[in-house]
Amino acid sequence: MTIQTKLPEFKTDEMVINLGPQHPATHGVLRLILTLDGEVVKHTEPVLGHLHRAQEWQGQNRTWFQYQALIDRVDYLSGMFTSWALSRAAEVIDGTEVPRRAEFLRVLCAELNRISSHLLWLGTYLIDLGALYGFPFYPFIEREKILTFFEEISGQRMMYNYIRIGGVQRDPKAEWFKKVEEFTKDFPKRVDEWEAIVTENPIFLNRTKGIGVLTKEVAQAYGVTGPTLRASGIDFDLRRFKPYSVYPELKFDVPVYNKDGDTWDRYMARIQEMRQSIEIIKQVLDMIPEGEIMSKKQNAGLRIKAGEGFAAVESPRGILGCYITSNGSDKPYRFRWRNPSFSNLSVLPPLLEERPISDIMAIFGSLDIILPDVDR
Amino acid sequence: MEQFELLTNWAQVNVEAFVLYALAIIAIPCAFCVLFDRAIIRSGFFLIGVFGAVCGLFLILQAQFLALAQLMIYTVGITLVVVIALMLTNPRLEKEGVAVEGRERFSGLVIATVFFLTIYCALRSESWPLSSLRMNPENVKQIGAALITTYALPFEFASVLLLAALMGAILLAKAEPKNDVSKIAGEN
Amino acid sequence: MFNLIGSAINGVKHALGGLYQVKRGLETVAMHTWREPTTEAYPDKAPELPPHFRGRLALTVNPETGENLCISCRQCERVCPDKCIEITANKSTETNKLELIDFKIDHGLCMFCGLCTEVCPTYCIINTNDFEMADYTRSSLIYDLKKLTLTQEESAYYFAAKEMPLPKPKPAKPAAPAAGAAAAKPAAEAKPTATVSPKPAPESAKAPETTADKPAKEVEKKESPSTDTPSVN
Amino acid sequence: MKIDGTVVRGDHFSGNIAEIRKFAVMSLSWLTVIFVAVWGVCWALGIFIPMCLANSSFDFAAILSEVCKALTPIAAVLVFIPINAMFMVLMERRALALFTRRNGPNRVGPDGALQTAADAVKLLLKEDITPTGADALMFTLAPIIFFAPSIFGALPLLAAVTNNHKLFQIVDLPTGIFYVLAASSVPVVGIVMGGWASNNKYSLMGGLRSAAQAISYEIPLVLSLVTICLLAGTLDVVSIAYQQSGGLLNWNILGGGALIGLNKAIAALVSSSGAPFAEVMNAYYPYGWLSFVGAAVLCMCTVILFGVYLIGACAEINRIPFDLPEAESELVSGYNTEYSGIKFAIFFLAEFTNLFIVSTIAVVMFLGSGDCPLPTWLNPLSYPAVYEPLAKALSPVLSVLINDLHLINPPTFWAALWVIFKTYSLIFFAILVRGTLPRFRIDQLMDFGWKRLIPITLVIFVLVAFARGVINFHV
Repeated sequence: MTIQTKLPEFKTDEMVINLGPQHPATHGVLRLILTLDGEVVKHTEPVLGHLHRAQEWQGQNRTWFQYQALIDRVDYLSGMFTSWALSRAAEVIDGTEVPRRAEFLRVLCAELNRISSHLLWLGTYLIDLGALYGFPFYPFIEREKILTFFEEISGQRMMYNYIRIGGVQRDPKAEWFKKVEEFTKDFPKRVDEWEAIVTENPIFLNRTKGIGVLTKEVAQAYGVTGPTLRASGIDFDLRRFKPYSVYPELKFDVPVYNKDGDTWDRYMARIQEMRQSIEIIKQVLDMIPEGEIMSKKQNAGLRIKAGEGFAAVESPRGILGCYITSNGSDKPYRFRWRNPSFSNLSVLPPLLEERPISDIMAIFGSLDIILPDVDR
Repeated sequence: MEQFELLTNWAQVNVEAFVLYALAIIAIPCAFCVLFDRAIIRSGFFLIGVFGAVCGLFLILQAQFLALAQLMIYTVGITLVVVIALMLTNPRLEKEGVAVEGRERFSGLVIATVFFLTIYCALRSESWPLSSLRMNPENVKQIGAALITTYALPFEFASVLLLAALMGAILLAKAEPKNDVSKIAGEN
Repeated sequence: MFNLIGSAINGVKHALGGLYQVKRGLETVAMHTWREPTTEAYPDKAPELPPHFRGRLALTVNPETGENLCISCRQCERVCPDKCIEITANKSTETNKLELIDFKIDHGLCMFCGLCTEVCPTYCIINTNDFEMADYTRSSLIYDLKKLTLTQEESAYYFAAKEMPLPKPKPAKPAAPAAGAAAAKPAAEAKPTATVSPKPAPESAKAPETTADKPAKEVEKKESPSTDTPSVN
Repeated sequence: MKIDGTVVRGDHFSGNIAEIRKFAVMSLSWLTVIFVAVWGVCWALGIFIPMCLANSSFDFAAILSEVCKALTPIAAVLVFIPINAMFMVLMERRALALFTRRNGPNRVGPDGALQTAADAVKLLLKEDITPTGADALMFTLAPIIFFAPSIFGALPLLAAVTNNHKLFQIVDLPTGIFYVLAASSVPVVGIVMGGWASNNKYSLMGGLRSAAQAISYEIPLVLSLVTICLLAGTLDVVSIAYQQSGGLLNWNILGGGALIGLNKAIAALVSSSGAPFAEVMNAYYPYGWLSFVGAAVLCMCTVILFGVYLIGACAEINRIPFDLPEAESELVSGYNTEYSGIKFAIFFLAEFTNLFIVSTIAVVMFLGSGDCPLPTWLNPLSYPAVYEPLAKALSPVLSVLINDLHLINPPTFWAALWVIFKTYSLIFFAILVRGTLPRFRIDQLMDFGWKRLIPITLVIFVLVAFARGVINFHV
C-alpha cells in the first residue's frame, strides 16, 4: 500500500494530434493519432492503409513473369530481397537447382542492397534527429555508388527485377566486379568517418541512449525481426539460423547486443551489419565461380509446377517471407507475403507510451520501417 | 539628446508631450483590451503592449535603466503568464463564455468601485513634487550604489521573498513519481 | 564532501569528453570541404548511363538496311504488365504474313520493367538511354510508330552497346504494298521480312518456345484475357 | 564496437579548390556590395548632405543636417539587414554544400550569386495566406514583433564596431549591452504570439517550446555577459571595445583584461624603453603568485564564458542544435508552419539578422571588436619605421579621400574590416555546427540550461569577482 498523498491537481488539457499522413518525418504516408499531455505521448494509434496496393492480389492476377517485375515495389529500398524471396519460394515448389554463380551473384547483390538500405536509413535517421543539413548527405553519396552498380547490371536504380526464378538476369562484366571491389575497400573508411561524427556525439547519445527500450519479451511477443530484434539481444538471423543460398560457406558475424535494446543499440546494430556485409561481399568476390547464371528460361510463359512453398530471406528490415500456392499454370494461385515492417511497426505504440514528442521520431526512425512494406 | 532639443526648439512644439500622447494612445486601448478581451491569451499579449508603452514613458523621463528592466522583465514575465494561461485554460476560451451570476456581479462592482476610488484619490492628491534636478547620465551607477547602501535591507527582503516564491514554485511543479500516482489512481 | 569533489571531477571529465567528441565531428565535417563535389551537373552534362539502362522504349531498325525489325508477333503486348503497348497489324492477303500498321506505346503508363524487350525475338523493341520524356499532356506521352522508330545510326549504336546480335541482312525483294496508315517507310518495308526464325539469342531472352508465340499469328486487336487491370503503383 | 580516439581525416585531398575559390569570390563580392551600400548610405546621409547644407544659407539648414545625422544609424541598419540576410542565406547554403560535397546554388547569376535575391523576390510575390480560425491581428503582429527588436538591438553596437565613429555616437548609450539584451528578449513574444495565433497545434507547441527555451537560456547568456561587464567595469559597449584594443592578449576571451599587464610588460621588454619588465609586472600583478593564479583562473573562466555565451546565443536564436521551436521532424515547421509569403520572409530575415547580431555581440564583448589580433609589439604596422613611409607613399591619394571628402575614416575602416572578418568567421562556425550536430530534446535542453549552464556561470561569476581583486585592471 502506498501512502496516499494529497497532490494539487494540475490537470492540463490533453491534445489529440495527427502526425501524418502528410508530415516531413513519417517516412511515407503513415498516420499516427497521438494523444498528448503537454509534450508527452499518452496513446498512439498507427493508421495503416494509405499506401495499400493489393500486392498479393496483384500477384494472383499476373503471370509469374510479370509479377517478378512488380514485386520490387513492395520494399523499394531493398528490391533484391523481395525478388529473392519470391524466387526462392518458386524454386522450392519447382525444385529448381540454381546455378552456383547465380547464388553468389544473388548474395553479392543482396548484401550490397542491404548496405544501400541501411545507408538510406542512416541518413534519414539523422534527419529525424535534427541533423538535417550536413551529415545525411554522406551516406547518400555512398548509396549512390551502390545504386550505380545496380543500374549497370539490372538497368534501374531501385526497381531491379534482377533476381529471377531460377537464377539472375544478367552476368556482370569483369570491370563491374572490380568496381565493387574498390567500393568494398573504400567503404569501411567512410563508416569510420560517420561514426566519428555521430556515434559518440553527446547530443546523439542523449537522444538515443535509453530511449525506446525494446525488451526481449516485447520484441518476441510482437514478432519483431531483423536488426531491431538483434539489438534487443536475441541472436536470430535467418542467414545463420536457417541458412540458405551460399551463406553457410561465408564467414560473418551477426552483431547481437545483449543489452537493453534502445535506439542507440539499433543504430549500432545497423552500422555493424554494414561492416559485416562488406566482409561478405569481399569473400563473395574471392569465391565467385564461373558458370551458368540461369537454370530456368525467362519468358512470358514461365510456369511453376503445382504445389505450395514458403521461403524467407533476411532482409535489411527483418524476415521477409513469401508463401505461394501454385496450380501449375502461368499464374500463381495464391500469394501471401510476410513483411518485416508490419510487425516492426506494431511495436511502436508500447514504445512510445509516456515518451515526449521529440522521441517519437527517434524511436520510430530507429525501427526502420518502410511504408509500402507495411501496407503492401 | 542635443539634437532632440534643437529640433524641439526649432519646431516650437513640446515633443515630449507629443510622444507622451502617442504612448497614451497605445497604452490605454491596450489596457482596455486586457480587461475586456475574452481570450485570456490575447489579453496577455495586450498587456505586453501596455508595458511596452510604459517602458516608452520611462525612456522619455530619461530613466533608461528602469525602461530596459521593465522591457526585459515584463516581456519575459508575460510570456510566461501567457504560456501558463495556455496550459491551464482552454486556449479557445472566447467560443464558450460563462455567464456571471447576479450576486457575483454585484460584489465585483463594489470591489471595482472601491479600488478605482482609491487609485483615483491617490493620483489626484496634490503631493507630487516636481524635482528640478536634471537626470544624471550615470543613473545606473547611482541605482546600483543605492541598492546596496541605503536600500540594502529592502533589496535583501525582496530577494528573500523571490527566493521563497521560487522554491514554492519548484515544490508545486515538482513531478511526483509517476508510478505512485498511477497506483493511487488505479486503487481508486 | 569527497563525493561531491569526485562527482565534480567526473562531470568535468564528462564535459571534456563530450566536447572532444563534438570537436571530432566538426573536424570531420569540415574536412569534407577539401573533397570534390559528387554532384552531377545534369542538364549541362548528360549522365553516363550503362548500356542496359531501362529508359524510353523504342523500335530498332536494321542498322544496315534500315528496315523495321518488328514482326508483329505481339509478345511484348501480351507480356506488358501495364498494357501500355498497342500493336495494330494486318494479315496481308498476298503473303499471308502480318504487316505492321501502327505501334503505340503509352509512356505515361509504362513502368519501365523491360519485360517487353526481354521477350522480343528480333531485338526490335529496346530500352534506350533516353529518360527525358517530360511533357505537358498525357496524350503526348503516347508514342506512335514514327516517334518510336530509331534511325539507322541509333540502332547501330544500341546493337553494339547492348551486345545484341545483328539481324541477318535479308536481301528480300521489296514487294512493299502501300501501307496506308503510317507514313513511316520502315514499317512498310518490314512486312515481307516477317522472320519468324529466331536469331541466336544470348543468356536471358531466348527464343520463345512455349505457348506464348503460337497465338501470335492470330490477328487480334489487343485484349489478352490472361491479365487484368494495369497496376497502380 | 570500434571507435578509436583518432580523428578521421579526409583521405583524398585531390582538391576542391575550384569550389572553395567560388565560395571565396562569392563571399568577397557580396561583402563588398553589402558594405559599400551601407557605407554609401551613411556617407550620403551623415556626411555629404550635411556638408552641402553647411554651405547653404536657408535658416533651418543646421537643423536639417542634424536630423540627417541622427537618422544615419537607422538608415544604415535598415539598408544592412535585408542585403546581409540574403548574403548569409547564400553563404550558409554554399558552405553547407562544401561540407556535404555538393555544388550548392549555382543557377541564378554568376555561380548562383543571385540565388537568394531571386528567392527573396519570390517570397515577396507569394500569396499571403491567413489560415481559417487564426487570430488575424496577432497573426500579422507576430512577425513584426519578432523582427523589430533586431533593428533596435543592432543600433548600440554600431558605435562599438566602428571604433566609436561620431556618426553613430547618437545611440551610444551608457547602458549599451543592457539595451541590446533587452531588445533580444522581445522576439520570443513574437514566436509565442505567432504560434498561438496560427490556430495550429504544431505551431502552438513550437511557440511554447520557444518560450521555455528562450527564458531558460536568457539566464546563462546574460550572466556570461554580465561577468564580462564586471571585469570591464562598465555596461557601455564602446568602452568595452576600447579596453580590448592592443592585441589578442587584451581581449576579453583571454582573461577579460587580466593579461594586459603581461602584454604591456612584453612590450616594454621588446621596445627596451620606458619602464622595465619587472616593474610593469609588479604594477599589474601586485600579489606575486596569487595574482598569477588569479590571472590563470580568469583566463579559464572567460574561455568557458565564451563557450557558454555561444551556446546560450545559439539557443536564444533557435539555431541548430537548439532549433526545437521549428523542429522539422517533429513539429513540421514549428511556430512558422502556417506562415507564407512576406510574413514568412520577415521571420526568415529576422532569424538571420539575429544570428548576425549575436555574432557581433560576441565579437564586441569577447573578441576585441575591431582590434587586430597581433599584439602591438608584434605588429609591424605599429612601428613608426614601417608605418610612416607607407603613410607617406599613400598620402597623395588618401588625403583627398580622408580629409577633403571624408570618404574614409582610417580608424573606423580598419576596425570595421576586422569586425566583419571576425563576425563572419563566427557565422561560418555556426554553419559548421549546423552541418554536424543533431537536435536536443526539449527536456534535455532544459536540463542542460538549468542544471549545467546556469550553475557554471554562477560559479564563474563568483570566481571572477574574487580573482578580479588580485589583479590591477586597466591601470
